[in-house]
Amino acid sequence: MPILEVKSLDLSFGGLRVLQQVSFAVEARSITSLVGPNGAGKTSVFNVISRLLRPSAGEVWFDGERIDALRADEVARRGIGRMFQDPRIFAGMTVLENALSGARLRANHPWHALVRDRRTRREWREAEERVSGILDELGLGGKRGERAESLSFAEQRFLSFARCLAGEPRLLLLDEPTVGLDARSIDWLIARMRHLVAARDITVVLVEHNMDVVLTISDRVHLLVQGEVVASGSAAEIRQHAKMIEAYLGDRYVAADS
Amino acid sequence: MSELAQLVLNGLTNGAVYALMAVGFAIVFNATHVFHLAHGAVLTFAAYCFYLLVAVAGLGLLLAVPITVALAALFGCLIELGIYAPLRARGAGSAGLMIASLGFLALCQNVYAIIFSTDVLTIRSGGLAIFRLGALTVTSLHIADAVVAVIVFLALQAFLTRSRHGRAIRALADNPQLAPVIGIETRRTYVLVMAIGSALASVAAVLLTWDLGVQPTMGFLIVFFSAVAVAIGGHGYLPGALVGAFAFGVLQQLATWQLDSRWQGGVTFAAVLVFLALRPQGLFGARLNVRKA
Amino acid sequence: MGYLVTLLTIICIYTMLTAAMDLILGYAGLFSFVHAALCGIGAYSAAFVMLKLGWGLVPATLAAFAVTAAVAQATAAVTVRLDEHYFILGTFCVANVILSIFENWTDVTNGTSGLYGIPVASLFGWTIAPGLPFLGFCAVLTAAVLFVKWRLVSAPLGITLQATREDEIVAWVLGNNVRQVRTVIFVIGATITALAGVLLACFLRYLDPTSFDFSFTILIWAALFVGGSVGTLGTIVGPAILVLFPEALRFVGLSGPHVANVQQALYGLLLILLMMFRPQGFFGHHSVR
Amino acid sequence: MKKTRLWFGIAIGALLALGSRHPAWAQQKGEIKIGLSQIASGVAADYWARQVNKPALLAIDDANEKGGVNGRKVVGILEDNQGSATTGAAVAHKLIEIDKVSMIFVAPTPAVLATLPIAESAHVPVISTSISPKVSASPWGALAQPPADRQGLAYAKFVIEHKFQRVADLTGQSDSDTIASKAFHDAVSKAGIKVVDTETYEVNAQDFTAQLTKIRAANPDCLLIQSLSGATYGFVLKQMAQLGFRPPTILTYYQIADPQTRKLAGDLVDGIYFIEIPVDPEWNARVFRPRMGYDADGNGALAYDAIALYLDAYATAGSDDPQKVRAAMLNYKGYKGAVGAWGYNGQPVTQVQYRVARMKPGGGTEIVP
Repeated sequence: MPILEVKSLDLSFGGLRVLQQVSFAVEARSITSLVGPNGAGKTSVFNVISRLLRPSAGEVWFDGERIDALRADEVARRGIGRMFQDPRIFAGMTVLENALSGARLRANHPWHALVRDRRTRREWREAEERVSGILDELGLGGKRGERAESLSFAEQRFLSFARCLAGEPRLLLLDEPTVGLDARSIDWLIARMRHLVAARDITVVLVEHNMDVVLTISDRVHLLVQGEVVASGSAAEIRQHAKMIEAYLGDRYVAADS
Repeated sequence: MSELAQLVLNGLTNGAVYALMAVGFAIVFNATHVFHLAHGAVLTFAAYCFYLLVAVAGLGLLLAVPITVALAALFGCLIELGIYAPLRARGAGSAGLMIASLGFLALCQNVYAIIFSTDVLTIRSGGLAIFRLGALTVTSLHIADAVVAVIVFLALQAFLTRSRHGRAIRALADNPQLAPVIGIETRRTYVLVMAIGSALASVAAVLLTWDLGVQPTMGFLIVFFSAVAVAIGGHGYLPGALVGAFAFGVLQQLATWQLDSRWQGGVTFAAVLVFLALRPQGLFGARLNVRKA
Repeated sequence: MGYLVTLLTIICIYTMLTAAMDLILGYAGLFSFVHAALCGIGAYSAAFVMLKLGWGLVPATLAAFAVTAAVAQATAAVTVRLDEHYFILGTFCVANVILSIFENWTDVTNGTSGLYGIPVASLFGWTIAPGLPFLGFCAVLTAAVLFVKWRLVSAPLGITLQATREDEIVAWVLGNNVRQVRTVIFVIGATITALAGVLLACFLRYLDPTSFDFSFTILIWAALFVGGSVGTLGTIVGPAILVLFPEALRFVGLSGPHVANVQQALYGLLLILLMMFRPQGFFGHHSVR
Repeated sequence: MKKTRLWFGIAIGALLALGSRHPAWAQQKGEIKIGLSQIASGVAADYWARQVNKPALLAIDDANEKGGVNGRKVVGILEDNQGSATTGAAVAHKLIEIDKVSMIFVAPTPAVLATLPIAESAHVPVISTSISPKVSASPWGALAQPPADRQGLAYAKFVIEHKFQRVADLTGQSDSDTIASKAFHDAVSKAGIKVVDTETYEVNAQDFTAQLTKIRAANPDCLLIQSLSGATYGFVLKQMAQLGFRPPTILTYYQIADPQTRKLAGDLVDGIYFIEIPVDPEWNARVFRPRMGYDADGNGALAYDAIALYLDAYATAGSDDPQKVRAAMLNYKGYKGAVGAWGYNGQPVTQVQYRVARMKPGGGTEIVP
């Protein structure tokens, strides 16, 4: 059974149709990529799933529950984590605070923050340990007290990854996670995603321009052009398809394979 | 019945002055993303300039008005170059800019008070000639207010859609990140926007000074009123500011109709709140759930 | 001595208000223009029930909390949905409505004449005499407020609040109901301002609408930005500077019709310079951006 | 960071030291100190300086020129209370404890009411030119200005005597205007005169068109306009003309004679009636104008007289006991000053009565018999 199902999604802004009848399903514990030219609506699909945008029509189902009428925070609490194209870290806060901001704790409630019973304290301590562990793995362990704005771009991206993981999501929506990373970091990130899928039962949906990455890790790929899913299949099938479209429409419609 | 009609008419004439302020505020807010409270200081600056030119230097209106507009535009440019640009260069965002803007408003109000005293200075005494439309009355100045506001607005719209600089301003308002990519000189455009916004404020200042006179604190409430008008009209759509300003002017008057006028302020703002509760995006604003990344 | 005690009492009360503003503006990034008006609601509610219903200080304070929190909740319901700047305008409108009520609901507020003759504070039969005892009372409550505030923000709640301030969208997708978080902190902040209002009522023993106008809110903003947002020390130092500086000027022999104008012009200049060169204020941990 | 902290420590320490040590000049024996807790900032600052602070200080100068109070020098200490209760409280403490003043001359109402409890417990008399009846109710207070209800009754007397049938009033949202308005309403209603419309405006408003439109519709034969600011009268009269109406009779308060009004409204002020404190024109010409360059209005005259009468009475009290000085003041007879011969007549309220006057066409005012 698919963990995420997008059914006939329509989205329009003031007459401009951004998405048309977008449908696809994502199997649990898989890695799915959305590819397509700039402006095809890939990020909009993410925005609809994480409920930052309200779809004009269509449904989104996650783990057997319809989620397109929920609020963004409720969607997140169901277990959908979202990483943006820019790291969008909280610049003025420390690295540890940034990472911890992804954890949803009892101590976020004013009453528990004030009273701090044993359960609250334990949960808080455990979250700190867990988040510290994630930061260590991402190579940010030594910088947890530094202000996030002092990090390099790649570090900021890892930090936003850590922040996302702190919420213990079951589905990760990653918007171009490899942009601005060097080859070593990309390899590391790929390995990391595979590990998450295998060891932690996490499902990953990627928006990605780097075709090498897409080919390496995707179980399934959907090609979006002008707001429509024009092809779905394995990575290799889609690559062929994309080449055809490129030949037909000209290369400005398809991102370079880099 | 004529009472109600007169109230609406009063509101429209007051709305004209708000409109000039609100459109100036909106164009600065849209393009530079500064919550430009110092707009009130520009208004008062222009009013004192106009007062000095007419009452002290004895210039005619034909000379005094253009000079006032030019001086106000220059003042606006100086605010941009002396305060906003350096703040942006130091990494200030919207909050920092707004506080600095508020600080500048406070600074100016008090400097004006020290120079000119807190008394109302006036260049003209007595009432203006009136036209009677049945039971209704209106003055030539107030007709002029509304005509000037609409003409200035139409000219501004034409400038924004037709000219190269105007399109640059709109591009900056739509997408500040992309604008430099397509070859728009952000910093120069900011200065231009401040000049235009301040010129609009100076027209309001001329009308207010001619009608009522000038006082150091005159800018404080009116800048908030015009910002409220922008909120009523809806963010990011210039005609919205115009409509919002007229609507706010009329609302202020209608708040007294059939009600005790001591509640005028309370009723006016309660009505604005009810409106914002029902329509937080304003009359013409798009509901944007995602900020531009 | 009483003069110094008076100034310190005012500083205590302003510190409470600044601490509340730090929660609302410093941590949550909400530019509230209704702060002074909410303080006024607390003050008027307490004064009304003490004067006209003859209640004691404790029930009066609880009444002030309830009324202020309810008004703050209603305010938040309309305003937290608005974008950053429009929040200021929304709260500006609310403040106007509240001030109009202070001026016109004469049965409760006695209108522009104000409420006079508010009894000297007393707690469980013990009178808290004006002067040093009342200062002590204020100081204890201020310390309690600062402790509660520290306790709230040193927990993950503080991180969440700052997250909503830094990037609202990211805060949403991290699973925070941003509107609810903002509403909660706004109501908590308002409750603290209500306490400050009760103390102000007991201290002045007289209330009138002009005491709670916009200049008071702007004063508290200035106190916060001078002291520095996000932190405890700044919320004490900021008000202390803004209260003591003009009082110190009285002794330097500066006087004349324009001293106050010069002083307020300097405050304006100070705000600009702070934003330019020290956006975190003197002791803050957050640079206003 | 550390350095800033140290710097602040020193600054605050210095302030505290300054606050707790009495300045040397406060220790001088023989001086009589008068505290002036008044407005010296904000929208009203310039008017207040002209018509309250300077006249009050002039009274002190005059007393010193005449050799002081029984040979003792009088010192006036002016502090800005910003018109606010909070600052007013701080100023009251400062004047009482640090300057050790013998009396506080204070206005406006919020500052007065914050000052009263402090002065009462320190046993320092308070004289006020505000209109609040609370001042005269205090055992330490005295009102040098007629209270606001007396103002309202003066309006009513004029309306009743001239047999108007349909009166309307336009009132500022201030305590004095509200109290006066209420007294006026009660009195005229009792006399069977119909109040056809009552409108209120916010104190610093500049737009009165909504209120005036409604008054126009009510068509009164006499309109009472209350304001404490000449500029407000100017705006109201202009906007009334621009709405194309003018009630046959307009009655106002004496601030309409402020030069501001004529500057704004021109000859629209001609023929308007007002009630005024009976300022002696001869006194203005002899005492006030030569040194100040302008005339004192009712406020200025009362500020001068309140201080001058207090100092004259002080000389007769034969004691520095504040209660005795206050008693001497309330019972002092034979004072003649800015508002002519007046006194408190044993009551803590001035016996000065309003009189009616009219704006003369072309400038100046004339008393209406």
